[in-house]
Amino acid sequence: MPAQTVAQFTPVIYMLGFGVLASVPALIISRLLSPRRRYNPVKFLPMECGQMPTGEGRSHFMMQYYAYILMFVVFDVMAIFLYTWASALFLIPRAATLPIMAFLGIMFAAMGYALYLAGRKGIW
Amino acid sequence: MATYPQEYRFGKFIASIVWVVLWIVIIISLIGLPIIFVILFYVPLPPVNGEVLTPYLFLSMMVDPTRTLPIVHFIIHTDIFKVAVFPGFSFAALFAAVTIFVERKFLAKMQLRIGPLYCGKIEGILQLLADGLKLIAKEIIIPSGADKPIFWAAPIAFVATSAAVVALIPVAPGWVAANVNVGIIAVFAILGFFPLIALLFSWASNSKYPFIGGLRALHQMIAFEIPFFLSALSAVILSGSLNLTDIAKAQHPYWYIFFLPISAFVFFISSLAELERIPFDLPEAESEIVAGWLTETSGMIFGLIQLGSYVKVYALSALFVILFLGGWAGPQIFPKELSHGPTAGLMGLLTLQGVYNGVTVNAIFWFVVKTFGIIMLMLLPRGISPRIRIDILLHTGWYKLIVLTFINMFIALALIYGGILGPGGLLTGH
Amino acid sequence: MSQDQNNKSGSSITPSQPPSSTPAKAAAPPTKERTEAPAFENSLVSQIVSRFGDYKIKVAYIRPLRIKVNVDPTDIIEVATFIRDNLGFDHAESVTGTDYPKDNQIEVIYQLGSYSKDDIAAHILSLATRTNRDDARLPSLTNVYKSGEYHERETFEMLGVYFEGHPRNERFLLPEDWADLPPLRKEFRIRGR
Amino acid sequence: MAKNLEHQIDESEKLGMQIVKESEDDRLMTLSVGPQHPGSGHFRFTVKVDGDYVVYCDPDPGYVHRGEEKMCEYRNFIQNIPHLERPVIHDSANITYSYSLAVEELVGIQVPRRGQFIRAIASELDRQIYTLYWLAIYGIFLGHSTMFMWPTGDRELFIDLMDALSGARVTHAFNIPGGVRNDMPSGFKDKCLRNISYFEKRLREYEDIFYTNPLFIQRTEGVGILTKEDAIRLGVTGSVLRASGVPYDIRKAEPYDVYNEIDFKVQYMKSGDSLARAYVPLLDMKESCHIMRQLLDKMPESGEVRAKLQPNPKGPLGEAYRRVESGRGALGYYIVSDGSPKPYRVKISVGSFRNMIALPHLLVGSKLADMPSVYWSLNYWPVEADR
Repeated sequence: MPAQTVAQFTPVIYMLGFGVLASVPALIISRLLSPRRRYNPVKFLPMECGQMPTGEGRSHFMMQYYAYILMFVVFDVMAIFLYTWASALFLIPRAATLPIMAFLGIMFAAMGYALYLAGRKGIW
Repeated sequence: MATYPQEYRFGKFIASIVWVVLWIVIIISLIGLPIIFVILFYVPLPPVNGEVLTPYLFLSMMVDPTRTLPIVHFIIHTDIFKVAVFPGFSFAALFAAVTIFVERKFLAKMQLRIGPLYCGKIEGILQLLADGLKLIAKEIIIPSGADKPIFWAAPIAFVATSAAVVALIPVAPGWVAANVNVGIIAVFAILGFFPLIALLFSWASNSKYPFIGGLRALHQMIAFEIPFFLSALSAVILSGSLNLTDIAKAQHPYWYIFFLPISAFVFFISSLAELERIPFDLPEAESEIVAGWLTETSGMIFGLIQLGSYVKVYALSALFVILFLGGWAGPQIFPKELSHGPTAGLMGLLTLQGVYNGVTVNAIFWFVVKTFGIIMLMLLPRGISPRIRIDILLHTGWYKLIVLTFINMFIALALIYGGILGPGGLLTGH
Repeated sequence: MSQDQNNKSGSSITPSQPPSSTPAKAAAPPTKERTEAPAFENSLVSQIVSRFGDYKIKVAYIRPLRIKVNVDPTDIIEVATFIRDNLGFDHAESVTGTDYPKDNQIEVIYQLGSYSKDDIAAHILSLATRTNRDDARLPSLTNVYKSGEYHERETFEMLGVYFEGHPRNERFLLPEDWADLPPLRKEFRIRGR
Repeated sequence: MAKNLEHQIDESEKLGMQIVKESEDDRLMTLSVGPQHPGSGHFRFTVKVDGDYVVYCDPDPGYVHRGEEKMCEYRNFIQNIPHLERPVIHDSANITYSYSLAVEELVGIQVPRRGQFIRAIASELDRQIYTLYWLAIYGIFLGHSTMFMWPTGDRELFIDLMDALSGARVTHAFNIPGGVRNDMPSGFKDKCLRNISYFEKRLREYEDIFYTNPLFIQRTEGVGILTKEDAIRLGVTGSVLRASGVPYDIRKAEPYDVYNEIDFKVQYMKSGDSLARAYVPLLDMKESCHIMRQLLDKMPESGEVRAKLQPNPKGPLGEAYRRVESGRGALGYYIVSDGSPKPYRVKISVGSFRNMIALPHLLVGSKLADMPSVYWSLNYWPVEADR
């Protein structure tokens, strides 16, 4: 069974490989065809709208919406759990839906609180 | 220095064609055929149609082209063909190219413009080729301080990842590169790579605007990942399977869009956000952060990322068709067989005897038509909508779309437990 | 709007009085007719004059809709505050400098207008002051007329008038490496002219 | 607490580690918007962002400064016209209109009545051309590409009219001291009326596709609110002022030429946000169509269009300050004459330069994504501000 599952995924790996095979020549041909004029170092500066770049390109940057990212970490797992339940829905008894509803209720309460926190300003 | 064209004569033109044909015949007969013979003698080939492919059989194929059809039949059922050509990469890339061209013309018509006109004489049909040539001939500039390996690898990874999504999409019964039992989860797993690539690329380019754009891409995809997941969940509940082919087959009499319109709407909106198309193109918002995470791309790096994103457009609209529009289902408009009785020679080749399958062709036709319709719908917001703002976007994703998906999930559950759908339901097909 | 606008409809108005000391080479041709200074404008000016007295306020001209008064740099903040608070001229339309090398002076004019009062919406009160050309310094009116901030900064750059109390007496429109005279001074010549 | 932290830092440095002290400034990222930015034009402003919020903004104009004021001192009154229209080539009738008024006041000439009407028509046409261009760019700044294409295309209606009137599509140097350069061609009135009624239909379509779009309203409503008090204090002008609830229009406040015979309303809104600043130009365009109809209607059928002017007029000793309402607000010329054929000093007081002061005021505290919608709603034309 595990070997069969792996075999199912081999075309995906082939496809990844084929994507690489199709795109690498494009870059190589482009490298061969295109001019290479490297005498002007200003050309290789990072974009700063025509100005000399100031400050770091990679810096500590705080978007105010990290709360959503933390929520995502929790709810992604929940979503996967719901998938396993949904795919087995016809096989399990109907009474088994109730715990799922209870689980969803707990998650909704947690999510409501998290959204309330995320909506508040000044904590990030 | 001006050069004057030589005097044009039709006879010279004909003569040049004759010369070219002559040279081709000579080269094939003196070089091509011996090489094929050598290959056929020394390389063992799989038996086709009960016969081993030998030079004699090959020669007989030249006399009777119908004899090549078993070979064609063999080839198109190999994994390599499926990956490289038909449901796989080339098909998706062709779809992407058509999408780009149609988008330009369609948008132009919407904006009372003409669009590409000159390149290729007929409505600028070769414009894409010209653009591709231009991109290939452009210098790739890597900003100083950039992380070079990642900078080179990111566009390749982008194309490869979107191709990997395509591998999971069934186009017709049996026509899928990878028929995976957990297909829909695999699709979402692969789609999860895209924010990673965007973030890596923006971090690697050592510039401020890509950095902000990458962060925005991350936030956007995260905000819409959950609605995206959960809207597909309703289709899984109704069909009871994670396999995409099974989900498509399960909607035999009635498409799921009739039961799950809210889910379909949420899925459509989320896939627009996933694709970074207007109105959700804020990772590339050009009036705020120059070009977002694509600011430092140049030449073919930009071209590959565009190719990847249009392949993604195809993949996600195909997914929409499979989940909600019944996949390839549609009235049979192609004849079951093109010819009756055995035909040989050129006629047999034209009717693709033994290869032609009316049902499959019909399925592919309807699939292409539906997918194209969804692609057109995806192009439409670009002409009628301004860009959304990030806080409104996050608010929409988390507060509205998730609630909507749950509403439709409960509707789906009610349909199952009310005995309308599901095994033995009122509306279940056979 | 009041009837003051009606006596002005694009008709030509000859200046009643030349600016106090324009560096004229030859005497200007005498004005043909003298229009009477209108009553409303006169009342505005008399308010200022009665508050500060003749020795502080020198009225340059009073025309329909246009008033120009000259003050000393030391009094300008006081006068401007009075004009803003009591007369209702609430914003500066522009701040202009004119260079008079003959007098060795630079004149800075604040063109003041009003949005909030309807009866003086059409009027422009020009508040002019003069400073020495060699060491051009003036008190800034930024605190009275915030709207003049960028105009003052431009005047600093173009004429070299240092505004004391202005938050940024800095380069504004000219190139970053500008190392020449302030370009609107008369001794700055355009190349080729 | 702080001592403890310093102690920890010392200890860790002994061990060879580094602790990066985060100050308030480290959080900020300085972004340069312009001059090579799809959302700036020939203009630059530096913003510092703390996450998604702008905490500092510093405008830096001057990338297209051409010294128009200095150039004026080297040319005589008539020679100045063609180069003075360069700052706003779309709105060149208005920018020369104000100059003509000031020169007429100095030189002392009366414009014939038909000339007054024709140059008012020209200025209204150019106002439409400018405002459509502005609207097009506002559309693309918000990511609405159709709204970029439609007004750009519809500008042609008025550009064609201007072409028929003056012989040039843009930069026509049509309004000159003493009147207009040439008379109106025959059939102009019918064509103008036809184009205006078509354009009014199009304006309703703009409202349908752009102004009533929920995403557009979400992005602009309540964004960058300029209160009435602030608008007056900062001395902004034009549509920005009228969007803040001050019904001030030079055409009404100080009517020049024939505007006191025209019946029109000053369009204004009270909310003072980006939505109002985007709406007021649309209302202005509608009102401008109304004005143009009246101008065409009331115009005398024949007559002189230009007053006789000396070939090289000398200004008398004196000064003049005249202003008109341009597409971007009050546009004033302050001209000092010393009796020679050349002006002694010309100062152009333009709406864009006056509106620029509101940019830092509005941008600080708003989101980075609001930057284009606030910036371009200020009706700021970088070339005009630089002069």
